[in-house]
Amino acid sequence: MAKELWKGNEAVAEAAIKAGCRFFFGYPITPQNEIPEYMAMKMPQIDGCFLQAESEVAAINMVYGAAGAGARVMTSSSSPGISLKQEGITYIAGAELPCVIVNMVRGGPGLGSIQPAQSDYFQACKGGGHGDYRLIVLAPASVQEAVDLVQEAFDIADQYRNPVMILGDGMMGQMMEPVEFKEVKKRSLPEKTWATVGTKGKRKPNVVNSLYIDAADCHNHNVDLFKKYAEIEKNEVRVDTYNVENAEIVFVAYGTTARIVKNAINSLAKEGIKAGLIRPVTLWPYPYKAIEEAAEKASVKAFMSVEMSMGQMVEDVKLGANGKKPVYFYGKAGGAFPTPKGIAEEAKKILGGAK
Amino acid sequence: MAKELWKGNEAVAEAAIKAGCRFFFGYPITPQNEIPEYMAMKMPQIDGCFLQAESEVAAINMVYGAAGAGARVMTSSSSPGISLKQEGITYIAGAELPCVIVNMVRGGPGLGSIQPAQSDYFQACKGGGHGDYRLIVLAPASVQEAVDLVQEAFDIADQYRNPVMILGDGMMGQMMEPVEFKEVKKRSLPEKTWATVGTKGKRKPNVVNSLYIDAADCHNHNVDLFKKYAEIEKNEVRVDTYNVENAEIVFVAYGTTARIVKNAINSLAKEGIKAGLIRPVTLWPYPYKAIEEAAEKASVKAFMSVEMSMGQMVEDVKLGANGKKPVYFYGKAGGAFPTPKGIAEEAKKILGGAK
Amino acid sequence: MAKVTFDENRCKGCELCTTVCPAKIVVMDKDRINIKGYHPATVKEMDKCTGCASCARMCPDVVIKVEK
Amino acid sequence: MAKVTFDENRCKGCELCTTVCPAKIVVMDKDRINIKGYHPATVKEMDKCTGCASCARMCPDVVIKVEK
Amino acid sequence: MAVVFEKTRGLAEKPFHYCPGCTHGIIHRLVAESLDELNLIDDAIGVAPVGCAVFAYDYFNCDMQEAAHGRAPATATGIKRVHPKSAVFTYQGDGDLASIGAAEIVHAAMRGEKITTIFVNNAIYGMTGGQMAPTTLVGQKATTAPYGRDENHAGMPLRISEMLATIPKAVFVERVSVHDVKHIIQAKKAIKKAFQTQMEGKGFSLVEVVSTCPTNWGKTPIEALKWLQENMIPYYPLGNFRNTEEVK
Amino acid sequence: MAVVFEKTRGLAEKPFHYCPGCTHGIIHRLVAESLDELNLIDDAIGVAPVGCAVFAYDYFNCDMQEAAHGRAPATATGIKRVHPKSAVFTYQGDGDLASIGAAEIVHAAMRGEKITTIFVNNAIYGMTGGQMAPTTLVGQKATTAPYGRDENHAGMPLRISEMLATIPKAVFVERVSVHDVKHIIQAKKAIKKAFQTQMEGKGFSLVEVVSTCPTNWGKTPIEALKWLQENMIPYYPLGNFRNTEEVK
Amino acid sequence: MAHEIIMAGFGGQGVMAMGKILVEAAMEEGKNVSWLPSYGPEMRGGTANCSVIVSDEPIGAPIVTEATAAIVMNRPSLDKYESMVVPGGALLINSSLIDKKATREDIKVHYVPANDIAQELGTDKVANIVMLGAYIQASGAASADSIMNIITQMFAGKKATVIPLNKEALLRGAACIK
Amino acid sequence: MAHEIIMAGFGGQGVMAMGKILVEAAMEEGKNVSWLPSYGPEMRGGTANCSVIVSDEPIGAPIVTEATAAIVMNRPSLDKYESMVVPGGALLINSSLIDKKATREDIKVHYVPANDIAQELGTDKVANIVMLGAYIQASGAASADSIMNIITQMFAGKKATVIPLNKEALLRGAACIK
Ligand SMILES: Cc1ncc(C[n+]2csc(CCOP(=O)(O)OP(=O)(O)O)c2C)c(N)n1
Ligand SMILES: Cc1ncc(C[n+]2csc(CCOP(=O)(O)OP(=O)(O)O)c2C)c(N)n1
Ligand code: SF4
Ligand code: SF4
Ligand code: SF4
Ligand code: SF4
Ligand code: SF4
Ligand code: SF4
Ligand SMILES: [Mg+2]
Ligand SMILES: [Mg+2]
Repeated sequence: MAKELWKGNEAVAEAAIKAGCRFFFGYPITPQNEIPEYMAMKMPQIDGCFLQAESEVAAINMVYGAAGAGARVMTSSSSPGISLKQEGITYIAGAELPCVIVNMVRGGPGLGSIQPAQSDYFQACKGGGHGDYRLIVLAPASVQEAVDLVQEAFDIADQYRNPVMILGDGMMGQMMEPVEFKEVKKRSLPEKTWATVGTKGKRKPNVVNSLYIDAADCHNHNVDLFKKYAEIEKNEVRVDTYNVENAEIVFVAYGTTARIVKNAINSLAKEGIKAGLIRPVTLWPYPYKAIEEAAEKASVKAFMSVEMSMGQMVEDVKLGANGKKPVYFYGKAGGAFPTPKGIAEEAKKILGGAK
Repeated sequence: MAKELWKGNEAVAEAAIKAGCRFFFGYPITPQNEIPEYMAMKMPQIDGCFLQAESEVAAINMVYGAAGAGARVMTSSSSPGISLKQEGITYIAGAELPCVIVNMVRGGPGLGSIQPAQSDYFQACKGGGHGDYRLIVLAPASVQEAVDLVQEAFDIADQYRNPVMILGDGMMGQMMEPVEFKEVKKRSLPEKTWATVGTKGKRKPNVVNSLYIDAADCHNHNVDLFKKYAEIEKNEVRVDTYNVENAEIVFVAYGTTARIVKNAINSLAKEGIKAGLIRPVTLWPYPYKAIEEAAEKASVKAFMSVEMSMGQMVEDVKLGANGKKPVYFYGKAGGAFPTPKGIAEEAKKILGGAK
Repeated sequence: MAKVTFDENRCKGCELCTTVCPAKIVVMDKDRINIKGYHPATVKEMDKCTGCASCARMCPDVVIKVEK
Repeated sequence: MAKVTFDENRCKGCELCTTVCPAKIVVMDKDRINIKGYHPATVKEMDKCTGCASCARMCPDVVIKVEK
Repeated sequence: MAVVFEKTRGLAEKPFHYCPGCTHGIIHRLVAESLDELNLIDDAIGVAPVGCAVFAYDYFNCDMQEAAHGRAPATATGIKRVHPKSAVFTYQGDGDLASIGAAEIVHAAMRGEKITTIFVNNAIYGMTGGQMAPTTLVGQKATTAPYGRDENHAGMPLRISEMLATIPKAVFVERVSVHDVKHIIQAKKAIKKAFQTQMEGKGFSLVEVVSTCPTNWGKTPIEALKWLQENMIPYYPLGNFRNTEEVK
Repeated sequence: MAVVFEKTRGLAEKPFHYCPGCTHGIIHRLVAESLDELNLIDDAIGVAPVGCAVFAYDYFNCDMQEAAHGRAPATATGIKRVHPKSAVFTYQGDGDLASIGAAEIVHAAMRGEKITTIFVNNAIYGMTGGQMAPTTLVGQKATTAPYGRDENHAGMPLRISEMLATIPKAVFVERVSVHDVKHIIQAKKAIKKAFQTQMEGKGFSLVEVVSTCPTNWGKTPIEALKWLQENMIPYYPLGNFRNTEEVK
Repeated sequence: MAHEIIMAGFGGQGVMAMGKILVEAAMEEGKNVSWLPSYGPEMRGGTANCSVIVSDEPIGAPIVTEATAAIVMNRPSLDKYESMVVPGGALLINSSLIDKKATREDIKVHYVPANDIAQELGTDKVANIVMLGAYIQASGAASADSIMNIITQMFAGKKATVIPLNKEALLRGAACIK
Repeated sequence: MAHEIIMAGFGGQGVMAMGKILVEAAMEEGKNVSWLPSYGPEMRGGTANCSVIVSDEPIGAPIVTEATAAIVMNRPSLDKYESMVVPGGALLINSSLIDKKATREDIKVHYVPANDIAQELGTDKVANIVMLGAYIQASGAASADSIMNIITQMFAGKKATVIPLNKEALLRGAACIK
């Protein structure tokens, strides 16, 4: 298939449909409106269902219902809307339902701005909702990667019966890039014998539920969840690196910011400064190991987490580096973004200071 | 004033009233119902206002309105209800409004259990809502401390124009202990010249808002917020220690769990094992320094974060220890709790392994 | 002739069934306590039962079966 | 005699005022462009103005002041 | 001897956890009997609320989902859109439906979502220990209205059936009671009718059942039924508010 | 020469950001004039929504709060309980009030919250670029209803005034339009009446203003007013649904 | 010395009140105390319990996992809590309602016919006070005087007539401990 | 070689379409491309812009902060973006609507009377194509043929009649670059 130009949001929607998603429940919010709009256009043509929910709260609970009923289902929103979904998300995680949730992050806090940001990292990766649970969080850096990851996300969700979040940002949603819809390798997936599809009088009722009224039961449920999470941590970590070999400074950045960092790396290279990039593709499970290995490299003097935020992922970088090398932060928030120049200058400052 | 027996929830409510809180908006949820119920009983007698909101979402937005209007205002809930408040909380943080939010945590995820837990640590401390913002999080370990901290919380909130969360758990809410309502030292507080009280035709309109449509403005707003947060980190860290001097193993635990840990320490002492406790009283700002200092002590072989969760605060302990000493985790989730015996055994295993 | 049977251990002693029996034959058995700790409902003069099933329809705990 | 004045730079050229003037004297000034890039509304034959303020009441952008 | 009455196979074996005399049990039975008699139970998917009926997922002999507090109509919407031929129902209390879930029920009705809602109005939050509900009567005491509901402070009770009846696609709306055998029989008729309306694909259907909470009303079960009759029914008149015959 | 009409001091100097011909501007003016004429502006506290009117906090010459999407009635409740003597109002669009904020408006009405809500019904989400609102007419196109709203899929539009009028403490509810000068004058009367009702402490008051969105309707401002008259008003009949005279 | 007590029974048997009276009394004696109830829907008809601690030292965990004493008012509570008592600890069994015997031999077991005694005194309602009397006699966690002070405060005013009844119950309970 | 272009103007001047046509054409030529619009309420009547990148290398940030060229269709855009052009870069000014001159001397400035030319051709609507013609002539970011291929695809079918008009616009724009 030839490459076509796709807008990020629309490409994400099309990728979901290609992955067999036939149910979408959402609520408008900038900068992700093209996702529901594309779904509204396409779903009726393919016997799927697009429904505009009355709110993000309703949307995520529709997702809960549809996922529990055995469907491939998706919702999308942006930061304030994702905050409203937190209760629903922890229910979905607690009931172990598969679904895909897209967050095209915008500047916060509060109503904030509508420009691209990465300030929902903590919320996505550490738990915006209550209780011990994990989302699998995928962070594409190009429209092509978004398309690939969205398609796989549905399989990952089904394989582990766990919600998967695609963490993009306004830039990812709004930009156009060439895309090729490749045939994605399908995973072999278990049947959804747990889904509520009607007993047909042939089996005991299925129950979709996250309530464990007895504390010991609830503890055991948590232990089971964490066995599953350990499995995911073992199997699903993804990370991309760029010029880390012999780098003096290793940037850590994800999503669109990683692209800006590449520009900075190239311009530093011109000045003879060796800089590399570790780009986590999965934000949870986090590629701590890649950071740790880099920290152990003699050439590496420091890490710098670059984010469109006031500094969130930097904590995971520190956890990965575990004191072996200093970890710095550089970022802009509220819809502003770091420039290659700003990044390069900061890096030089650090390396100067480190000398 | 003599000591009286108070149930945690009621003591928290009474402490708020003593601190001048006259507005409470809440919604029932176990295990914190005695807070709204106490407010419902008392507020009408003192010309205050208790209102049962239609939901936690409405409650937190009523808090937003009342805080913006210049009042001392509080809300309380437990885990699922707090998840629903996330959008409102980030709005309050973004608009820099003072208020107090109580979370008597119960087991999660989802509907979970209704028994005590500490699995909302990430949500409270890292940001359950979207965007870069911080709650000041206070974690009392006794009903007396809850009373003292709640009273001070209102001053802290007003001083920094920031929401303050009291992070308790079902045990804290339900237990009775002797309490003395002491005269709390009042801070000298700035006047609320920003509040919406009507212009009276005498000044330009005040606006309470978290929208900064221009990305650069929004970035600057974030920078300002983080200047304030740095100030809070400098001034407000609180931590309690117990037997850390010469300890071989240092437990880190907060809230009611810290009390269980003390039992474990005492029983380890009987066996000749020196164990200590670092008990963060402020979870944000976190007492990283106390951890760091302990990590630098020669006697200390390891840390163990003990939580009623699957392991959340342990990440902050690691950030504090920064690779200087190994950090272990021990916990129970979903409403179950670690026992002194379990803790002691785990500690011995670690120290055995460390030998 | 009609017969009512009580799934006694489901009974919670709420007494609602006693209020609706046209024959007024459903009573609480104050001498006995079921597994849940309640005095269960019972019928003393079964021969007066018309099999109207009012008791069964009123019972919130599906304790009663009626045959005729 | 009545007078209408336009706070011209607030005008967005929506033309709503032109539809409600009983004297039909409010028109768009196609020859001029205001700071916002719109052709502003104006009154050509002011002497026909009755000062009814319909134009002002219809204007969504509070452009028009009416005196009499 | 023939069986005149026995436990419907629409109900599971598990005994209810409800307090003695709580009418939740009666309403459960009516729903289960209706589903069974309409031959829908094997295809039914129910949604339990958060409230005393939270364990409803253990009581109905069909597939069930436990929804977040108030969101059962949204959850049911997700289910119904996936399985348009199944009988999908929500079972919700007045705190769940009329308070936190007010938006979800209004919008399920607006969409004409082809689901059936059983709305148990007991004028109180039972599960959490007797707090005020939107349906708590003026003057009625509750733990969060210890001096009785004050209409100047907390307003007057919401009449959900009347409100939803203004929505075009809420095609069947009826209020019933279960305070005596006659009303129980009527209630069942309404519930059956609601399910039929759903299966005919006509739109949203709701049956409001005026119910008791002896525990939190501080009454015996028998007193509670009397109180219901004397206090609830005057404010919450029984009857049909919408039915498909009316709908063009 | 005397001034017959000029910008009210209830409005700030800042020009509106609304699209050309958008009737939000007219409605702003009516609210501001009403507050000024009733001598309430210096004591008023307004709540802006999330929607095209989000910047309303810059336009009214009184203290303002910017609420979360749909939550203006809750925010206003917080404010009013703190300042019971102030004139507190919310200004909300149909996405804000009728969709995400449905629970909050129903409950503010139920409580008889002494606030005034100006509800701008333009049958669309303006701010976010023309998505379907609960008030979008059947057949009307929107970016999330590209084939026109299908009543079998998305239901029929909510009539908020009719729905809220079933609530006892919603003591003033009126639907008005601003499509011509006569209706603009009537609309202002209703808005003033609503504020008076609030200040008399009688309960909750709401004025629904049928409004245009030329941009997202894809029409000129003049066409939009015509479309409003021909399509919106038949489904959303103008008139008073509740007023204090009716309330005992 | 720390008393860590589990008190358990059906809802309605007054186990919560029994615990509260004990901690009030012990607090007045200058002891450190805490009281923690079970909560949640299992209380609905099911078993209720509270953890009570009376100690000379500051109290660690308010939740009792290794009890110096368990007071069980009904059969399910016996089944649940017998194992929680530390060796050498005490188990007080309401023998009026529990026909089963304790199985452990490493603890002190007291059989108190609390409901029988209470009925003798005229009302089931004071069975908890009978049990409390037995417990303080067995443990010394608080004096009968302190308990009576609290009960007297509780019923001051209109209900003062029930004070002697409670005193009698307390003493009768104490008398069960040999 | 990387072309990093800012295109800006009033909403309605077709700057978004101009960018899209360019990236479509460049993509067909095998280049790496990206297009990123501004979005949000400031578009309402205000200024719209897009960042366009055409490059032989894989593209880093899709957002242009140091432009090799800025195409400004109205006055506010000139004020905003002149400074963003790198030394040696190009600034294309729609001189029909902008009477101001550029102030920088370290860049190449082209004045293109895009609206005047478009009006000569019969419609303001093709002012953007005029400008695009000028830009590709000045930069070589794509060939006129590739652009015309895209435009031809865009208007295939009923609207095919406007293709020659667009071609003319493209050429007239190119002719402005000396
Ligand atoms: C988000 C959230 N808020 C609050 C609760 C606590 N809660 C559980 S049940 C309930 C009220 C139930 O009342 P109702 O719906 O009337 O049902 P009933 O128990 O009376 O049958 C509440 C508030 C919760 N579980 N989740
Ligand atoms: C929680 C949340 N969800 C969604 C949005 C995005 N949003 C902004 S305005 C709006 C709709 C506004 O429509 P309406 O209320 O009808 O106002 P109008 O613009 O038509 O005046 C939406 C969905 C948001 N800001 N916050
Ligand atoms: S079936 Fe009728 S007559 Fe027989 S016991 Fe029941 S209520 Fe009485
Ligand atoms: S109605 Fe049922 S539960 Fe109640 S007493 Fe009769 S049989 Fe027992
Ligand atoms: S005041 Fe009346 S007559 Fe005068 S211009 Fe305006 S509309 Fe026309
Ligand atoms: S109505 Fe107002 S904004 Fe519109 S054209 Fe007339 S003066 Fe200008
Ligand atoms: S608390 Fe009330 S509603 Fe709940 S089971 Fe008991 S009686 Fe029924
Ligand atoms: S988008 Fe619509 S509602 Fe918003 S300002 Fe423009 S015309 Fe008005
Ligand atoms: Mg209820
Ligand atoms: Mg609208």
